[in-house]
Amino acid sequence: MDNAQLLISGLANGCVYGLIALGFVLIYKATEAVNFAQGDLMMLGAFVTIGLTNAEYMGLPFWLALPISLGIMGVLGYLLDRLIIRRLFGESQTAVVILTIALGFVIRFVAGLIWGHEPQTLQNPLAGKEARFGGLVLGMEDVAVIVVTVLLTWGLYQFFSRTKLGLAMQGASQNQLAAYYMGIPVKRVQGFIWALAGVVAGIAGILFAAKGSVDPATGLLGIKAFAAAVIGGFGSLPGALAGGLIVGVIEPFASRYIAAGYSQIAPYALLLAVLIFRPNGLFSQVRVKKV
Amino acid sequence: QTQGVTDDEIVIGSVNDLSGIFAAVGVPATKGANVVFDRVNAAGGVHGRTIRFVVEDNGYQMPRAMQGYNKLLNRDKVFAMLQSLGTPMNLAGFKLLDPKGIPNVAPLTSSQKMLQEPVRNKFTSFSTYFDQARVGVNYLASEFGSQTVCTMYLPTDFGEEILEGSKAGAEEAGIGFGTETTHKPDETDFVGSLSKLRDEGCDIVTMALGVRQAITVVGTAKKMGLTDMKFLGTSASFLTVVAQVPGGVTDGFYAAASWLDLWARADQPAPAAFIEEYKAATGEDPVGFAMLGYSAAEMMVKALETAGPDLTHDSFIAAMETLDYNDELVGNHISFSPDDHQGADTVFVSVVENGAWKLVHEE
Amino acid sequence: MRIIFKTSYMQDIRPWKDRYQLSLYLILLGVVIAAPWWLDAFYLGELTNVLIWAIAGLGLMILTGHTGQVSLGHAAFLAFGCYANIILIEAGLPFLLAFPIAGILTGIAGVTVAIPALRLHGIYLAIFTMALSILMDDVIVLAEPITGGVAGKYIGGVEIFGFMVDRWATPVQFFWLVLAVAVLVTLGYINLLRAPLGRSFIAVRDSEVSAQAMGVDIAQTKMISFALSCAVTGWAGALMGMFSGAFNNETFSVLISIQLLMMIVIGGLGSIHGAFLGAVVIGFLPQFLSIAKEYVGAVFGGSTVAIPGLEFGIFGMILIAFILFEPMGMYGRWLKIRTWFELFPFYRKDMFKRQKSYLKTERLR
Amino acid sequence: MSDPILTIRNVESFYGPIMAIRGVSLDVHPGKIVSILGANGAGKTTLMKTVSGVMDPEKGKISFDGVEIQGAEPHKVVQKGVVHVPEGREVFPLLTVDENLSLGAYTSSDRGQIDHDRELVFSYFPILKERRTQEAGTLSGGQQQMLAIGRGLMANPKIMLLDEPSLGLSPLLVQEIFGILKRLNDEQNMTMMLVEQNANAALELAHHGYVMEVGRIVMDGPADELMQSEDIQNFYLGVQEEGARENRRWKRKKTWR
Amino acid sequence: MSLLEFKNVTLKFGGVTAVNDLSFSVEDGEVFAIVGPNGAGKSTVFNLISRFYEPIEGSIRYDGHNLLQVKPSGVAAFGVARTFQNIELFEHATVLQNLLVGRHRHRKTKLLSEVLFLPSARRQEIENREKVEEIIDFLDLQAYRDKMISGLPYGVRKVVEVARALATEPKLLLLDEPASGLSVEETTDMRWWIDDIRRQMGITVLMVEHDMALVSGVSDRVLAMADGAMLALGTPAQVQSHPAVVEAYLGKVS
Ligand SMILES: Nc1ncnc2c1ncn2[C@@H]1O[C@H](COP(=O)(O)OP(=O)(O)OP(=O)(O)O)[C@@H](O)[C@H]1O
Ligand SMILES: Nc1ncnc2c1ncn2[C@@H]1O[C@H](COP(=O)(O)OP(=O)(O)OP(=O)(O)O)[C@@H](O)[C@H]1O
Ligand SMILES: [Mg+2]
Ligand SMILES: [Mg+2]
Repeated sequence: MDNAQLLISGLANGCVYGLIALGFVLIYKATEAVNFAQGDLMMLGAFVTIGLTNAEYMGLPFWLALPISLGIMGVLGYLLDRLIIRRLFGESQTAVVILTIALGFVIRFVAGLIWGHEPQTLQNPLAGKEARFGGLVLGMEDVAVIVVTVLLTWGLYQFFSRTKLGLAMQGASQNQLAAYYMGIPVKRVQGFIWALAGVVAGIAGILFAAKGSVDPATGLLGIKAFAAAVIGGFGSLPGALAGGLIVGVIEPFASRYIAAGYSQIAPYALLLAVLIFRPNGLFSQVRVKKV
Repeated sequence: QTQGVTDDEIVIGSVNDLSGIFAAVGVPATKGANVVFDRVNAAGGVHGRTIRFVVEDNGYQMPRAMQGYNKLLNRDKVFAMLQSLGTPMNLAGFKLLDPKGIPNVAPLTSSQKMLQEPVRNKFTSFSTYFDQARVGVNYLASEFGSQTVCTMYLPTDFGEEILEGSKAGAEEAGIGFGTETTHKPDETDFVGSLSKLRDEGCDIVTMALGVRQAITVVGTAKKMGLTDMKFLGTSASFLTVVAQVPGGVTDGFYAAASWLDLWARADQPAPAAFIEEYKAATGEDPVGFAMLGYSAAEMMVKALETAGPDLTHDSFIAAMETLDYNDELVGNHISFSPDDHQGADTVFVSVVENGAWKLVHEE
Repeated sequence: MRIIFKTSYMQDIRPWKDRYQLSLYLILLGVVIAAPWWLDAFYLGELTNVLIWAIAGLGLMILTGHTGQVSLGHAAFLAFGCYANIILIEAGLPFLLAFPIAGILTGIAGVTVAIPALRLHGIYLAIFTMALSILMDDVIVLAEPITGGVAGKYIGGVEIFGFMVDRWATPVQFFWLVLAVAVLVTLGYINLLRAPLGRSFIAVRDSEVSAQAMGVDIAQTKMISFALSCAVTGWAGALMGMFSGAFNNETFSVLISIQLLMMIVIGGLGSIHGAFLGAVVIGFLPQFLSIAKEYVGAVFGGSTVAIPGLEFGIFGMILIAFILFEPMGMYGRWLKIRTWFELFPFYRKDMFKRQKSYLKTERLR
Repeated sequence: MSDPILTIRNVESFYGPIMAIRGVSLDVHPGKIVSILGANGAGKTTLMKTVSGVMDPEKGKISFDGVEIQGAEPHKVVQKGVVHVPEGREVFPLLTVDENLSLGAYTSSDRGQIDHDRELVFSYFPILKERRTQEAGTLSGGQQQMLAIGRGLMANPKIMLLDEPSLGLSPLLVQEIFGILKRLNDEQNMTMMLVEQNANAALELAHHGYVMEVGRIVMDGPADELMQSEDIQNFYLGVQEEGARENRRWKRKKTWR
Repeated sequence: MSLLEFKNVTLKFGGVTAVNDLSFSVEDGEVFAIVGPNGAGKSTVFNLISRFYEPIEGSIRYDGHNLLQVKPSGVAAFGVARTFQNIELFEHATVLQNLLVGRHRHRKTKLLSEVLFLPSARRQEIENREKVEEIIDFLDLQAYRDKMISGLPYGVRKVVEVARALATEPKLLLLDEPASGLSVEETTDMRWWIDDIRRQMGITVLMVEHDMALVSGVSDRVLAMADGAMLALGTPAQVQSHPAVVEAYLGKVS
């Protein structure tokens, strides 16, 4: 019973990591760039929604604010690509990594400027509601997180493996030059994926803010989600979810059963262990080059 | 001439966190202090000298903090430090302040170490985390007949002090200390720790976590039905927003701090005046830490006034040591003396009720 | 326009191209050595800080810039070096012994880390090292008996040949100490790059397959690279510890690891100059902004902080601008400027226009 | 003769400070095959890249079908019907053979046509059909080359730019490739611009030939005329002092240098 | 004793049998060519020798040693050097640096003497440089000495690869399609180079090549492969006229 409760809340929490990790993987899968600002985008998504729906700000009804804020995040993601990232087209990935880290600084600063630095909670219709399964309790937000994450992962997976555009994105990430030779508008495709990543960050942010609270430093959670994505095998959508779940589940069990002082190390120790035994993550996306 | 003092200017420095994980503390505190200094300067300053308050952002990083000190000491040549944030950063700062005898006033940390030797140039305004935890535990034990104290903490200087305070509190109350759990600042799920604490039979849980984490812990405990577990935070969790979390999530959460909540007393004269002044100056509503910054700046101004026109480190320290007044805004009594450099010793225990902090105990 | 005629192999083997270039560097060195006479205490402190960061940057550059192994965890090795140094000094070793040993121990620690990480590449290695950096904080707490745990440690001045070297009491001596370390490390680095080992680093970076075919042992090369990189970083950490005088588990956070990487990328991966140029940006830019703010404040009235955190926001924007302006790092830009002068007046207006460039997957190993 | 479908006028392209093609002008007429010969580093690949838009020329004009395309985004050029089979294969290494072919037909949405083309490619290169689910990066060099050509065919282009299509293919396949190209030209009237080191086969196939040296066109003419030129024979067709070891170091000067 | 000996070597990738029960041997001092249709497993043979792949069966011996016990980087130490079909140079280094990496197996200095650049390191560098210059002269690469690889045309890269392999002073040189992408003129050069490599330097050459003129011009023996197995083995003339080879590989020569 006890363990079942640990497991289920670990899963719910892991889904949040998985959601952020999805954002990482999306961009990586389509452009092979690592967006270190994904966590900060999530934070921003949460604040945008708070700004739209919370009573002390605009006070729009939640279900109206939801699509608007996802729209804003999508546009924002697109603009980030259009105005900044695209200028680095064809440049080394390290440059993009550093760029997005710096971008994270700026996003954090802007969020602090607009919404202040204190933690805020998203006023939402699910708040305080609970779902009980036998003796297990799960907040409605948790249920929402799980459902949304699974659906989103499934949908994105289908998108990448089934649609022409998804295939084109994978191609574009593997060889930009060849993608152009095939007539794929590589830059436009990248703009689209950044917009999509913005929306996914928005979804993650909304669910995260509903589950707890956000402040501008929340984006640092991105580091852990990044670890989750890597555990899963960077570039694999199901891997991102699996990695998120693993990290999410290990946490409650570690704090329950491992001595203080050591328990908080568990997710990172697990990460090290996974990488030592599977150097390319669980769902490896790396191949040996044929010469 | 003492450094940082000219005929028409006094330079006060601060190494604060304006962009890092403690920006939620540093930013409003800085704004609050600025309100005071701007007002005083507009009125002609102190003994004809305007106050220049130079704040360096450390982003809660040690190298940046060291750069901040280098700038303040060697370039701006500050007269005194006010409201510096971060225990390790302050400690490193002492290495430079002490030889020059530069006063470090009201640092934004309640660590016991803020009054380490040599004490002469150090002044804190509040009771320590240690005392806060100790008094809080003691109070909860006597109030509810709780039996076992446990602590959830970040393994940092701040966390360990609260752990020690909780243990001391348990001892004073004659009850047992159960167990402890450690965390990371980016941890968001506490179900595991809480089930561990439940199984250990903890009925008082002291917390040395981030603000966001504290809110989550209390909320999670509610969901898990751990109603007889009392949660106690310290000044680090004593924020108005914590009380205002929608849905009454934090109802019943205790905090032992060295001051009273601002918004719970918004109708009293001193807080009301402050809120009004702050709003007029900055255009926004103040938060608790803005109040602290404001009152620390007031204290600084008082000491500067008392020190007289002939301002040196000695005259300033002597002036500080004579301060003795009721700080109506914060709600405590400040008094220093040559062998007491801790301004207020009171610990207030408050609890969240209906979205606001309510004072339940004072010691 | 200067044309160099090559007449002997040594001209390529020597680190400098010709006497002219050598004399430029010597003048630069001379000017820096004399810094205490033309800089005030504040700027001398900043210069010392920049040099310490540059040493750390050199350390990371060996691994990331020249061996292609991205590390987001070098703050852990800064910490290791810092603690090793102080612990040895506390154990009674003279600084001149403790300091080198601290670096060597850090190098050994680096190899220990490298062994499990040998099969990791790219972001996988980056996240592996980042996890180490995050864990270092806890390790320091857990190893309380030797590290002092959260209470941290303090270090005062050290004595070298009877001279007191202390960041605050004798900043000039401390500056020279840091400068000496920086110069020695740089010279060693230059030597390495013109020797077989340095080339094998580059070989591993560019193509592991053909490096192997040329007889380069990948595992061993990576291990040596880790060792050298961590040793140098350890020295930087020791100096950083002495610079701040007090440190604990929170001092060398993962944010510092990230900044180190930013530093060498912005400076220019794969060049010694890059480490120094990057150190100037990461080390001094925040301070510059803070000073600039005062002047701006003076112009618009009011000396107080108008927008808290603004410096940091602007810092981020400037970093973005740097990367957009020159994705290959500042050293790349510097090379272009130099070429411009060398070709003068034969340059073309858009000689440095970026041609379209395209990336290929890094998922093939 | 009809108007040229592709005209290149005075094009100059640079890699940073290095000028790789120096004022090249050239015409390709519809339904014709133009072959470009040239030594290593002559700039043939650069010229192809400049036409397909992956490089921007600094000067000059390129027009295709009456529209200027110099400096256009490469995907726009493809949409106009210019397909480039690049030097060095450039397959999508982690995608399967089938997926690679699908992407070849990215610009078309006619399913029936795509399926038909796919079968056509498989009939040319049966090994690709056998390996349709193998990741392209693990194919042998020659197999990747087949894939690259097949992928180009999938786009149903108006003009094909072929950069050394026979690179790394077995003699048998080289013959087949040239047979296929000839058939495409005969049956579908497809226009081609062909860069080949196998000058014999290339001139055999082409209608018109150009010779490039250090970034310039130094000679051009109808293919059969070029074949007769002594210089061409010496330097590109290998008709020379067979096995004369001593002559090796003594190279005949190219008359156009 | 043969220099290199393959005995019943088999290698499979999933369902594909890349090398199928293959046996052959290369004698000291000869030029041995492997031909065969695309995907026959020629490059795979090279990769087996380089120890990039582990055969599932069979033995590979080199100069009396069991090659299967050597790690990939150890192969070069035996004096085996190779080029790659798809060109694997160190892109962000100059031609000179690339060739100097080839000298790596002759490194005698230790870490410390290199960091301090002691006279021993200096001497070694000068010596390396001399050897490399000889090769640069031999292959006419003077013009490219200080050029970055990333800016070189395809044909020059091919030559640089050969140069880098030669810089290791090998006993056995593996060339994977050395003439592909070279013009007729350059192919002729390559032909003479291979000849000189064998005659003047005394290096045994194992070569994969599709250009039959080159193959018949330089090689002593030719192995024809198809589907990973041996099709024919003999002198160039014998192999070229072997019906199975004509059928699967050469086509009806016009
Ligand atoms: N990325 C690059 N950077 C700098 N210079 C380059 C680059 N690519 C090619 N060059 C230069 O441009 C010139 C033309 O190269 P190009 O590749 O077009 O030749 P090519 O005729 O296709 O040769 P090959 O027959 O070897 O393929 C060469 O001199 C080469 O040195
Ligand atoms: N890593 C791999 N995974 C799966 N199949 C592979 C792999 N490597 C090679 N193959 C297959 O093994 C066979 C032999 O490949 P190899 O590269 O040796 O051919 P080759 O004879 O060199 O051909 P080419 O002349 O085209 O270069 C090919 O059918 C290829 O598809
Ligand atoms: Mg070419
Ligand atoms: Mg091959």
